[in-house]
Amino acid sequence: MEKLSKELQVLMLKKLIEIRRFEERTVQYYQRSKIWGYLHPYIGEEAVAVGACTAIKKEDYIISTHRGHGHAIAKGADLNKMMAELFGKATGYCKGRGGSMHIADTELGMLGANGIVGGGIPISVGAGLSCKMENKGRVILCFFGDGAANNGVFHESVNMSAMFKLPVIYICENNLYAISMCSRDSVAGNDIAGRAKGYGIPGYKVDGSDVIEVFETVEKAVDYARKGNGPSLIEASTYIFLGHHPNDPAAYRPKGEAEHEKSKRDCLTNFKTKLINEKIITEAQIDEIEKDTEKRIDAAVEFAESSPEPELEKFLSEVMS
Amino acid sequence: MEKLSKELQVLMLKKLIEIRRFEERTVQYYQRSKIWGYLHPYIGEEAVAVGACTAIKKEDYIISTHRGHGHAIAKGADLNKMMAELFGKATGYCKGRGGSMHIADTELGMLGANGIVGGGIPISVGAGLSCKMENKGRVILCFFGDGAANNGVFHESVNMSAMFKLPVIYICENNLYAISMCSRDSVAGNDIAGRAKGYGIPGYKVDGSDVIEVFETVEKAVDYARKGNGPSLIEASTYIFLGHHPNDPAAYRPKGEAEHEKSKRDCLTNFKTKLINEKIITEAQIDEIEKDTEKRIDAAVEFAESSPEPELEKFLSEVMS
Amino acid sequence: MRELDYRDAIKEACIEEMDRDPRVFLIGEDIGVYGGAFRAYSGLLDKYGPERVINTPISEQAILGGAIGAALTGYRPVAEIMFIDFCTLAMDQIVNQAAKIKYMTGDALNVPMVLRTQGGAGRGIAAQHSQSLEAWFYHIPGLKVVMPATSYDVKGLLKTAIRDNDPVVFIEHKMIYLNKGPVPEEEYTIPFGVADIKREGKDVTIFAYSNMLFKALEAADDLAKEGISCEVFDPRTLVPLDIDALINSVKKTNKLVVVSEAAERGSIASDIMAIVNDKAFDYLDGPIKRVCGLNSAIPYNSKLEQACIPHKESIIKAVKEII
Amino acid sequence: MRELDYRDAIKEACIEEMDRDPRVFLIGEDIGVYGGAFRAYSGLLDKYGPERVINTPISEQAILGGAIGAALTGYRPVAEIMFIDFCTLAMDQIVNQAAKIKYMTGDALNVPMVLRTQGGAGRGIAAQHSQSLEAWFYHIPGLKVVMPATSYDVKGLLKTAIRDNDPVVFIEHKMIYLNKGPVPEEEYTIPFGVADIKREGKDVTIFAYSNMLFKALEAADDLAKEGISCEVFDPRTLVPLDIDALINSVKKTNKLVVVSEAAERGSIASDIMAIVNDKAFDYLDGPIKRVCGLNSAIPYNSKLEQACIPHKESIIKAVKEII
Ligand SMILES: Cc1ncc(C[n+]2csc(CCOP(=O)(O)OP(=O)(O)O)c2C)c(N)n1
Ligand SMILES: Cc1ncc(C[n+]2csc(CCOP(=O)(O)OP(=O)(O)O)c2C)c(N)n1
Ligand SMILES: [Mg+2]
Ligand SMILES: [Mg+2]
Repeated sequence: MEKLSKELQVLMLKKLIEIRRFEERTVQYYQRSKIWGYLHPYIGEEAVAVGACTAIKKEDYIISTHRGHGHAIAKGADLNKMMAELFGKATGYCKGRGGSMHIADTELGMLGANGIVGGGIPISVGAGLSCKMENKGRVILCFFGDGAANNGVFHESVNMSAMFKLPVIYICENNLYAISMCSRDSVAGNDIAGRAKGYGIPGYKVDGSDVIEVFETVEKAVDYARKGNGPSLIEASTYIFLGHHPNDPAAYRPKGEAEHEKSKRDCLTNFKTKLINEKIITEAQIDEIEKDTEKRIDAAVEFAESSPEPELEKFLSEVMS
Repeated sequence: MEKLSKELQVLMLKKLIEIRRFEERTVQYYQRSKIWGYLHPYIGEEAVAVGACTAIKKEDYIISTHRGHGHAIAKGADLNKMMAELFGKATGYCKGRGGSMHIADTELGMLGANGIVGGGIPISVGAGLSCKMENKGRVILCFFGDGAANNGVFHESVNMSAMFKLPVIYICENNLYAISMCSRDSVAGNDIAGRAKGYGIPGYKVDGSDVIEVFETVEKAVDYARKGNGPSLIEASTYIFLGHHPNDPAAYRPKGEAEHEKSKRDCLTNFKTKLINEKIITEAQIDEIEKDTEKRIDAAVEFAESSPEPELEKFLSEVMS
Repeated sequence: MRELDYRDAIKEACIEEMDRDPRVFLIGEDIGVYGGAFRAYSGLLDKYGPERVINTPISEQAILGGAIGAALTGYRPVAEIMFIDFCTLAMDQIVNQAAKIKYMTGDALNVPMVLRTQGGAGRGIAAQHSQSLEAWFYHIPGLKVVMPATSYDVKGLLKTAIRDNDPVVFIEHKMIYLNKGPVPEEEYTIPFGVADIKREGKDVTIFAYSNMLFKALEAADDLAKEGISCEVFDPRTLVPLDIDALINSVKKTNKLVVVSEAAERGSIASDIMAIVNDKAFDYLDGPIKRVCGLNSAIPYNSKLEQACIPHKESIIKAVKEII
Repeated sequence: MRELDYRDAIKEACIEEMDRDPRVFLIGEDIGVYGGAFRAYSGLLDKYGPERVINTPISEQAILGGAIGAALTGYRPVAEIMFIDFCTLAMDQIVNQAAKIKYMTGDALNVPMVLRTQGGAGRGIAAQHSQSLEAWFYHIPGLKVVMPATSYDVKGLLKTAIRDNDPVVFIEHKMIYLNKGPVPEEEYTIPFGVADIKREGKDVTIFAYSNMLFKALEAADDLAKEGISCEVFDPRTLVPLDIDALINSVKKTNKLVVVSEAAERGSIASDIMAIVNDKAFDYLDGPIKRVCGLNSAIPYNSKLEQACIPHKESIIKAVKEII
């Protein structure tokens, strides 16, 4: 852990807080119908995005899922543009055309969220190809869920990138559910990381609520990829705190499971405690961060609220051309 | 090998001969343009179909591939109807509508060949579901190639059947090639059987040129499936003697490879020698079988030649209804 | 008559058919405890158990392959693909397998299965969750395509679909699951290929199906106030299509507006035009009008989204252009 | 002018574009030593090496995802799906990803890629290897659809496709790879959306593309002998479509026959009819005629197969019906 400076740890804490508070706010605005369509909160899983994205550079790529706000923010996305997109405004990342499931930013190497489960996985193969052809040591992190791991695209993509030794790091966020389907009932063998062996690539299982463990494992895989050794598959065990979407009461889960997980595996609470215990930060400093974060989210909401709706004429002239 | 009676071994020899001679003849008629479209000879791989189909009962199912004649014959298909189909005649298995890649026979539990690589794999899941629901101990053998193993359908199907413990026996015929693509260059990790572990199911690698080894392994997997334990994955190493199709000179293969393989791993020659050595059969008896087989294939050709073409009116009235 | 939600009418059809025929089963994602993404199956897992209400991993190809294989071996599966947009992941199984098995095996095999799915815009869920892709299935010989709009039709047609010996693509619409409509207590089925004139009229025929039927009815209401009498023609099944009834309607009104929510280019609206041109050109008092979706992916923002699909107003405009 | 095979014209286009732009690369099954199923790429592996001629496993989704991801990050892939029938395995990548990424990210991303594939009947390879599925792609906003018939067109249009900033579905035909045709030595490109009148005439316009162009030209030859003058209109690109040129041709001849090899129901022939009806109804001297494939899966037997697709004779018959 020597490499892991205090600064970096504080940075990670900031990101964890930023995502958590952003997501909480989006749920509020969803309930108030400012945001509509589908919204898939990342609450409880923040350590995966933050640990992983901290292990790569700005010029590296990521590709995301329907539950993608955390990945975008961890990679450095602009909160204003994100919130504006969720509010369907012209100033949003996608000019209000994409909403929650399609946020992308070339500047940040954020190659897009996706409404299709697993839809981004093969695209990461292509980004991997270009990283390899370009030969500048870039890598791509490919995020996907436990549900996506059962789709055919996962297999084709991991196999192809392994065959060509592409610098793709597959990060499976096993949050135990795919809507109502528990991963124990859908992943035969119940060992997604273990599937790596079948492709002759490294597989790792990490505690996805431990941002440091995620960081260190992803760093190892990134290093391996940059050296031209090819892909790795990381399974991060985590837990989805809310239902699949804000209005899902998650009645399909065993009673008490969510409470238990939340009390034991809250990545944010645990990391705060750790940093305080290790005297890397004080409670007061954390409060400061929290306040600052709230302020920035307030500003994002303000930006979103005050931004104009997309113009129909402009839309029509652009899409129909 | 106690279970393996002399009679059964002679029966397997007969089937090996039947397939080999049938396939040789189809290649001849393809070259003479009696058969057209696509033809994918099974020559050299006969032991897989014969070993596997000998391990199941008449009421069990099989599902096949574009290289499917061997599977059909091993399951007991009528040579007349097969040849007639290849000749495009009204008396063929598919009334001349399907040709080489679509032979099916419900009576025999032959659920169809397939022009789509991997297309039959998920269908075997459905047959597995029905075997399980019906609960009479039936199983299905699902044949596919090394090329198909890299397609997404393989993953979805194996995972789902493993999850539901369906009686599907996946038999991968690794004949080293998928058209020009060598399986060493396409299967990451180069261990298809090894992928079974990732799904928590048994995986076996067998010498696909050894009909007894195939038989015994499939028998084990069938037994396991009939008991309700779920699927197995068997990788049979074999070699495709001709090119991908009769006109493919297979210029993409290393020089001498085919000759070497043919001389060492001809399942038919080897099995003949074995049975003679073990005094299970005499050369004269083999000659007898060969002659009888030729006669039956002559008859099939005669049947095909003399059969009527499909009637256009009948076709139109049936398909357009 | 009692009224049922569209989704409850679906459930009732499934219950009746599952009770009638032990070979019928359901397969799809989140159809167990969750009861399906639109809750059409709620309670069915409890009622029939996990062998007949099969909740699957996110494996669209294996779901449909699962249905096809079971259909080939004597069962009658109803497979659900949660959004028609996700059919893109399994078109091989639908188009190269289910649709063709009977043709290419010369009737040796057949595939009695239903693919239930839903499409359409209106929920702010953007480009990958709002498509109307019926034209794809419509184009493939070997597939029947059913798109019921009302509770009555969805129940009667789903029962017919389950009893059909060939693959049926059964397409619902995400905006109408909670619509209520009369459904008799007594059992009934609705034959394929029989259109339903949802409103009689004499000045113009409006061909409309699925959610667009309701827009057409609204337009007809408004137009009636202006003295224009619209016949609203609901084909209910696109394949087989009740061509005779359509031609008869056109012979009566001599004018036709065809409405489809799908992107105009290559939509089935064009095909309906072509059919009527082929068969009733001489009865037409002017060009047929299409009212379709824009040739654009569906956007998230509600204002933009609504601009991409037909409405009462666009139908009224089209009618007035040819009246 | 020198003559080149259709397939060699494809190769020449690739060579010129790969030499011009290092970001261009090829990806697909059996495109290495084997040179592609129809040998359009023979020799290219030797010339450009395995990093620019990427031979893949049988993984259609990863091939297209591979192209999309590379396109998003600065490359210009030409991905090959061996048969259009196999696109069914990867429609999500084509339709929900490639076609929509630009729309749904509000232009944040774009996907400059070409999907090369081939379709059509005539080789006795039955239902799963003989389809004409262009109508599917035609229906999806965000995809350009190119279907060249001649060596000249295939070369010029492929170069344009590779330079295009958005996804292009480039559909060849399996029966014409060995057709020879004039191709200049000098470099040229052909813009999208510009039709080519392959034969001028005044009595009737025949709209035909891909392999059907040749059937239309044969029909026109025969009809000329009977004094009927046909204008043979080759759209070359279906999206964008050169509507102006088509309308002009119809204004001249006042009659239109639309030919498509695809199954008639829901084929693009219907859409062409609809467009001309919308824009030039008053110039038509009678109903437009469609000449299309039967609504059947393509059978193996040659006699049956040929009965499923249009021929010179069927085009002549249609022309005579409206002349
Ligand atoms: C191909 C496809 N099938 C089904 C869906 C519907 N769907 C949306 S999210 C989801 C669950 C995804 O589970 P997982 O991959 O574990 O991600 P999580 O939601 O847990 O983050 C499903 C089934 C979809 N969007 N795409
Ligand atoms: C989905 C799909 N992709 C590509 C093809 C073209 N194709 C036909 S056979 C074949 C090779 C198949 O290899 P394998 O599965 O190993 O079977 P083998 O031919 O060796 O028996 C290919 C690529 C196809 N038919 N279907
Ligand atoms: Mg999950
Ligand atoms: Mg092989």
